Amino acid sequence: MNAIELQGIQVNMGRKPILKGIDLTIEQGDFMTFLGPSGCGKTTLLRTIAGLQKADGGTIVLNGKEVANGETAYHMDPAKRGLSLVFQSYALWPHMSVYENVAFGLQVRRQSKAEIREKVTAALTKVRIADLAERYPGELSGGQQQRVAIARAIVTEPEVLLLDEPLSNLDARLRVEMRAELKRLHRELGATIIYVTHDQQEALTLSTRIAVFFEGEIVQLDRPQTLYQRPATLQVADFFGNGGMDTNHLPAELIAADGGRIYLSSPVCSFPLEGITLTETMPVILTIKPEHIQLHRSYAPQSVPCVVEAVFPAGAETLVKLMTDGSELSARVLGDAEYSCGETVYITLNPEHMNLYNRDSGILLDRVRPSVPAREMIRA
Amino acid sequence: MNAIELQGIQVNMGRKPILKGIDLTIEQGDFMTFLGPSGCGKTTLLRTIAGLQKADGGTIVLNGKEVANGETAYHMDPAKRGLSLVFQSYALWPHMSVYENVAFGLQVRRQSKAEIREKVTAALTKVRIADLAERYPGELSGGQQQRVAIARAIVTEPEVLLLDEPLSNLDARLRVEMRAELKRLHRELGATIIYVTHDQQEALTLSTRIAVFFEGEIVQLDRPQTLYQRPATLQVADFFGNGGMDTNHLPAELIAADGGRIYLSSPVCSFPLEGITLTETMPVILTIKPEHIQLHRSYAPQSVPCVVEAVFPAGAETLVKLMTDGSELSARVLGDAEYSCGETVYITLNPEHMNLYNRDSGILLDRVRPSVPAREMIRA
Amino acid sequence: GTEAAANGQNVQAVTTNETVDQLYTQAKQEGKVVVYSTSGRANDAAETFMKKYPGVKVEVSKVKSDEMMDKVTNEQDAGQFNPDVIITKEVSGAVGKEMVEQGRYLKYLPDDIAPKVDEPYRTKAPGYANYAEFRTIFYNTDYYKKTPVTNWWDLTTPEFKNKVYVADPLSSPAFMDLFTTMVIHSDDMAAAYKQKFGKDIQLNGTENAGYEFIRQLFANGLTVLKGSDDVLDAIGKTASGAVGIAVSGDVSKVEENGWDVKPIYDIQPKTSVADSGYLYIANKAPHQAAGKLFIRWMMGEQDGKGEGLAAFNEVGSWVPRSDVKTKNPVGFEQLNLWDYDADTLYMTSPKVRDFWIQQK
Amino acid sequence: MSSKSLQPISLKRNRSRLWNQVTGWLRNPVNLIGTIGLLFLAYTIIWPVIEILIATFVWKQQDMRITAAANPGHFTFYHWQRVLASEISPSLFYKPILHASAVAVTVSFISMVLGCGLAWLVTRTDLPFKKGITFLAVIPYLLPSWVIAQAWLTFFKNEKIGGTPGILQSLTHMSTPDWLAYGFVPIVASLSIHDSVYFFLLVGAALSSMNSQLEEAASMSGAGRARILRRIVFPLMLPAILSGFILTFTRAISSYGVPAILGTPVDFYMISTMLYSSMRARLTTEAHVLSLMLMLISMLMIYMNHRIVGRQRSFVTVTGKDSHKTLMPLGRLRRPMAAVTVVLMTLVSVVPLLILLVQTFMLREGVYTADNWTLHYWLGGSISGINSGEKGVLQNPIFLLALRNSLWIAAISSVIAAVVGLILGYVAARGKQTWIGRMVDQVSFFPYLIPGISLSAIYITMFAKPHFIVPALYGTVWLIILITVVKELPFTVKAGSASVMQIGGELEESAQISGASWWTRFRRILLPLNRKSLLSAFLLVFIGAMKETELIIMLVTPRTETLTTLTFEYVEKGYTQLTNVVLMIMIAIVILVYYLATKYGKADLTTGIGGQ
Ligand SMILES: Nc1ncnc2c1ncn2[C@@H]1O[C@H](COP(=O)(O)OP(=O)(O)OP(=O)(O)O)[C@@H](O)[C@H]1O
Ligand SMILES: Nc1ncnc2c1ncn2[C@@H]1O[C@H](COP(=O)(O)OP(=O)(O)OP(=O)(O)O)[C@@H](O)[C@H]1O
Ligand SMILES: [Mg+2]
Ligand SMILES: [Mg+2]
Repeated sequence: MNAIELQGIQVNMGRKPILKGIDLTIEQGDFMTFLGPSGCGKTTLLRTIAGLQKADGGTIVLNGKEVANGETAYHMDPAKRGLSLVFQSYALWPHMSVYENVAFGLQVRRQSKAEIREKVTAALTKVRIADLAERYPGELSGGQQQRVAIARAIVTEPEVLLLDEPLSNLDARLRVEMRAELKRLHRELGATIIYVTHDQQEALTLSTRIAVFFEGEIVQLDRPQTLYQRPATLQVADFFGNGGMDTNHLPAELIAADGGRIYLSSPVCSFPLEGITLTETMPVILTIKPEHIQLHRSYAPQSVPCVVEAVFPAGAETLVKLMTDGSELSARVLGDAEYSCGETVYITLNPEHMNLYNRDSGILLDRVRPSVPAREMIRA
Repeated sequence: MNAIELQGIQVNMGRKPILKGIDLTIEQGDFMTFLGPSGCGKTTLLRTIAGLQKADGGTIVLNGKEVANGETAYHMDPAKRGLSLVFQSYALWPHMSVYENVAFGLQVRRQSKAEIREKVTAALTKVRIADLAERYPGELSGGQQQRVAIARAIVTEPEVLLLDEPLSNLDARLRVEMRAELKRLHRELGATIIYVTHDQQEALTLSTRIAVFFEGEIVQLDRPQTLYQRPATLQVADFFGNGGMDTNHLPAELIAADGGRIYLSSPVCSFPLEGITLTETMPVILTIKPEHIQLHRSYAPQSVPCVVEAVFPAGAETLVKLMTDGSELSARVLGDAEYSCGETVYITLNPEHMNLYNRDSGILLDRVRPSVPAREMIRA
Repeated sequence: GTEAAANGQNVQAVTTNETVDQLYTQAKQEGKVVVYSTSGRANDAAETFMKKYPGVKVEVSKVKSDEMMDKVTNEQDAGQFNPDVIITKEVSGAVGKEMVEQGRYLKYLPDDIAPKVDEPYRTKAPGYANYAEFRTIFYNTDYYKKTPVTNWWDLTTPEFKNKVYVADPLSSPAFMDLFTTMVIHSDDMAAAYKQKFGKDIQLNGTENAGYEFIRQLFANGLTVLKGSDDVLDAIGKTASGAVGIAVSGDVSKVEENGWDVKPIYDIQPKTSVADSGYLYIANKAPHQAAGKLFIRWMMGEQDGKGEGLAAFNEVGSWVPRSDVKTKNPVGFEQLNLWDYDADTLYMTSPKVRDFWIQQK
Repeated sequence: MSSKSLQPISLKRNRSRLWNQVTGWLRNPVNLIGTIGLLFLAYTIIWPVIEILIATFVWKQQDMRITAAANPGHFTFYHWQRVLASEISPSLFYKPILHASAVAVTVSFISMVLGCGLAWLVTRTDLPFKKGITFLAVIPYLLPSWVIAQAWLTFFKNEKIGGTPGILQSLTHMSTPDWLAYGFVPIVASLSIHDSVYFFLLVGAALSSMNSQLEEAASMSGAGRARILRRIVFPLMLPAILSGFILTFTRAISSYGVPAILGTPVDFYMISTMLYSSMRARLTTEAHVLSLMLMLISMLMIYMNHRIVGRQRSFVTVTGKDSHKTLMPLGRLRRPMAAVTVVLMTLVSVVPLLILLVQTFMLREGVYTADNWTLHYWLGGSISGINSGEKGVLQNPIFLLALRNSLWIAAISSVIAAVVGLILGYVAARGKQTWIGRMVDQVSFFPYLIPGISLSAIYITMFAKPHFIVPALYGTVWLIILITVVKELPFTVKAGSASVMQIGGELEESAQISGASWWTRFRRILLPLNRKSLLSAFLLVFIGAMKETELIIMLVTPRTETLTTLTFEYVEKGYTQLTNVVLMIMIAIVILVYYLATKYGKADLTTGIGGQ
């Protein structure tokens, strides 16, 4: 059954359209992540699903039941939708202790004192703040407050859990632990989770599906691997560089050769393609991730020589900026790379990891693949 | 000249010691990052430097002038210290528009209307929200609010800039842009920056120095590379796994052989060491980062066979869990790794990237190095 | 403190022999006269005064009599001498005791007018009063063709059960004064009781006939209302068998307010006790001559024909001058009133008030 | 521990430590302003209270009247014993205080429900006609409370007090029961109608700036509307609600006009009746003991308030992360609710007002004939036979003077009282853990309970001559302004502190970091954030100052005559229409001020802090 079904959700604020027709189906047990630039409407959509924001258009169906309908202005009370939400700004109740904050939802459900105590303690332990139960939110650090917000949301073991950047203020270690906790919750309770994050790593490791937003619209909805490997538009590809490190863009062309064969022609490679027919040359953008560029110290078969422009060591890995034929490329290598500026290195690129986009529309040429027999790279 | 000098800073809150004697010297133009688990006192130290929190002990010297002294209970007004601070909780004024929020500090400094307009617009443009100037904080998304907070802090071009997790709610792309902006500010204005972050990537790429905190104490203060390569304690090493992925820990022993030579003995390698003298066997922990374990499909010289336990693809890289001789190891490889569970692979480890810690105290055996002639690895 | 005591020792006398012309000449130099008044009538007199004596401005402040005592006492103790003329009612003898005896308010009775003034205001009373009113019983003229009450004790009979209204003496000392006077003159009350019921009065645990009267009044269902107006509203708006104790001065408002009421001017043993509107010169009055001139004006000047008197010579109030014709059906002398015994009232009224409070 | 050679150094250090501690302490605005504030309060409030207190232990000349034992000038417990432990104390003190307490508690509860409920509807829901309702809510406070009591009588009066029967009785031909016409019930009703505006404005200001995510979070936890109100909104509004409670409680317990009209016919006496009576009977000391007892009761209330507010850690609802203000949808109830509210409020506020207004155009009250309509009471000259020839109000020579004085006094004192109240409220709120904050809070509350007459009598002595640096203010409007400010401090300080408690400390801190001095912070951050509470304070003080008589009647001199002293005169003489004309003029002024204040002060209760 579909846990959540959104159809044509439109939300305006102050006359400005914020969500411009969102269609989205989230299945029971999905771990759906919303990803998108700051201000694109992720929080707004979450709030709309929760019922805190009225939809001006479209319908929301929760577990087969319509809970909001923009056309008939029907709007079910958020309290009755049975969701949990971690607010981006936490929204802890300043007048209640941590314990009371977390216990509130259980008290509303009229559970027994003993049961509440047990559950609250368990939730607080999960977020590693069991010893702060008697403190007030004002006496906690930012990260501790955020954990209270998480505990408050998970303590009721909700079927649908909405999380708005719940780990943004936690240290790396805690983040990993919390992720594991969320995964466990997801698995053990079969909870449906909608997750908003800016951490792509998080999105990729946690989600079953990811929705990428731009300016109030879903641009791509896919499994994490697919999304990562084949971003639907250039915009998504750009946005979705790991840790913000840009995907390499190279201007290229699709050339229709005699016999209907199509060739890709770019500064760094050229090979035959299939899955497309063309009559004239088509300008495209070729993208490849820095980690898919392999560096060799000496000439390797089908490699292209480059000059090292700059080296950025970054702990576990190193980013190497290269220049070839007037195009700039970034390559990522694990560990400390011992390259020096001005040095010449040789790169090889795997056509499997390349994506081609229409240069005008920026849309992925989805079915275009290197021809099977011609998998080896050909120097332009 | 030292921009900021902290000596024995102690802060208690509600009778609990929060900072337990912080000594820290931050030089003019430093980009100092505070790193540490949530709740360890980073914000408190920042607030103490800014003067919002009174130090119960210790002294603070700003640009050669004592601004706080716990012993003589001297405390200079924060308004007079000339610092800027980005609050972890933003602390935007809800009754002022974005423009007014950012302009406030300039107005206090009695700058001319035209000048203010120019500077505010520039600052807003830097954080990419120039078009939201007339909005009120309540009408902004979380990330947009955070950017207002950043703009407000940088608009006055302060000499000392304190930033408390300023990018936590920004998407990866913006984060990169903002980092570049901060770097520029740091470089062009020669500003001294203290930066609190949970993003180790950020800490490593931005900082000139990093202070690692645990429970109100500085445990290590070092350049990023050093910190990354040689964490001073096991605790730091654990905390400082990239993206929270744990460093491998292996129980090992230092064995005193005949002739005073010392050997490391571990499940995966063993080699002679120098820089230490021993009379009896010393239990140690050997650490090595996942990215420093190299995987080979077939036996390579001095490699150790392992069984693949699990594979976690994570976008740009893949984490491979391995088992050898009863010890579990994680290895990180770039790109999609095509390993399957149960497969046997061979690993090699570079002794240069290993660290040895006293098993009892957890302290780095700092001067212990592999003997120069015996750089090659020896199978245990 | 001490200054007040000093004032008390040697009460200053005010010269009383100046002529109008002398006073006016001086008054014009003084320029104005400041009046503290409990009554709005001062304003009316002021208007005519300023027409008659141009160059002398009258400034009137309206204050309740008890507040006026505090105000003047505090002012004078602080060395501020603001008012020239004081127009005040008695507050259970306190004005006499605390103000006149202490020399804060000074008696002024011009020599040329004095002979025409009725007693007690000529010599016995602490000061001259320009008019006198009193509390008496009013009845509804639609309901009763003749006066239903002739004896105060009538009010305690079953005929008037739940049919007597009074303005709250707790908030209006002048009403309390009437009852205090009954206590003081308990012999009169006892006699009236005998006259009415033909037997000696039986005191049910009360001290004397005066207290007994109050007790029985309550026992008979006395209804206390806020003010005198409310009492007349209660009995006068519609035909009603109820009677009410109200101020005689309210007679002047009867027509305007559409009340069908009439006061009773002869009740046994005595109708009431006078409530006088005194005129004093304030101690160290900064515009003394103007003050005197204004008092003279309110007195009606030497011949009693001065326009300043008009405001005071109304139905329901009596001007105690033999040469002034009253607008009331009965003259002041014919009114059967108890003497206002300031000293005794002053000492007794708290006790009566206590008794009254305990009746609830 | 310290060796001898170290002593001089440590001594020096100790001295500088002490010095730094003192200067550091003073540099904290809470302490500095608190100290200045306390000095001000000490002179204007504590001193008078101490004088009153001392006076209760000394025999006075007048006491000879009550007991022969009196020994003027000497120490005695007699007055306390008389009030608290004599045969008269049940009637003089215990019964009235019981009545008064019962009335006060009930009034506070009812006002709380009415005021808070209305405030919530107007600020947190999508109720239509909010602005109109907000305006209507203020009107009952414009009318003097005795007018409401009178209106009550007009409606519910029965034959007990004679006169024309009440409207209800005329319509139903059934005798209205006494309990409905007089005593406890009508007193409570009148006072509640009149005073619930305190709750409305205080809580409304607090609610309108509350971050709605706090409610939303509770809603997400599955809590229904009632529970959200009870568990989230109510506790967070506690400072405002308790302030409202204390204010209405003390106002009710010390109210005089309403119980005098509605209580006396059934012998329902309240402590204020006794107090007033003691005053009038010149038993001043007795009155002082009574008012000190009232002060004691209120101090207990404030102490309890501290226990509640002090224990709870935080009431911060305005934080540095603001969120969009969302309104609770009333759903199907939306229109019916608005209709009911508007109708009810029109009944209690507009109808009495209109009746008064119509009366001013009627030559004789209650006569509805064409020739009875007149502008005489507004513009007419002297006609003998109508109000003894009293001229219309606008013709009264002192009208213009009185109007000017009134406006001047009300405007200046309300601005000063509101700002001083906010500043002292800031001290009370931010220093709620320190003695200085608590002192300011407690002391600033006394003026409500010092009988206006006693306070003004003492002020004459204090300000008749220059004292220290205080000039001789007596005889100028400045003394009237001062006393009005002081008398209204309890309200403005409470409003200020309740409001400041809501504001997160980091908002001030971030301004401090920006280099702003305390004054700049106050002006640019606190003042605008507290704008609504400030404007409420301003408005209520303005109205209060326009209505005030008791307090200033003794302080006015002919040159400082005000509109109220004019009314006072008319009331004394029973000139109903003229009284109403002045009342209408005052109300018109207040309405104009209200309009200007909400329009230009941007203090519309129905909107949030920033943006919409
Ligand atoms: N009023 C208080 N009373 C007691 N302890 C407090 C109080 N305020 C803060 N603390 C504690 O002080 C410690 C340090 O807080 P601080 O805000 O400096 O942490 P932080 O390092 O910034 O953490 P985070 O990364 O989560 O923001 C926390 O453990 C917190 O619980
Ligand atoms: N009251 C309002 N009036 C106009 N625009 C608004 C209002 N509230 C929010 N917005 C805009 O709506 C957009 C979406 O906001 P939302 O909070 O959903 O963003 P988000 O995707 O959660 O961003 P972030 O990652 O920064 O939290 C933002 O651009 C914001 O500026
Ligand atoms: Mg968001
Ligand atoms: Mg922090």
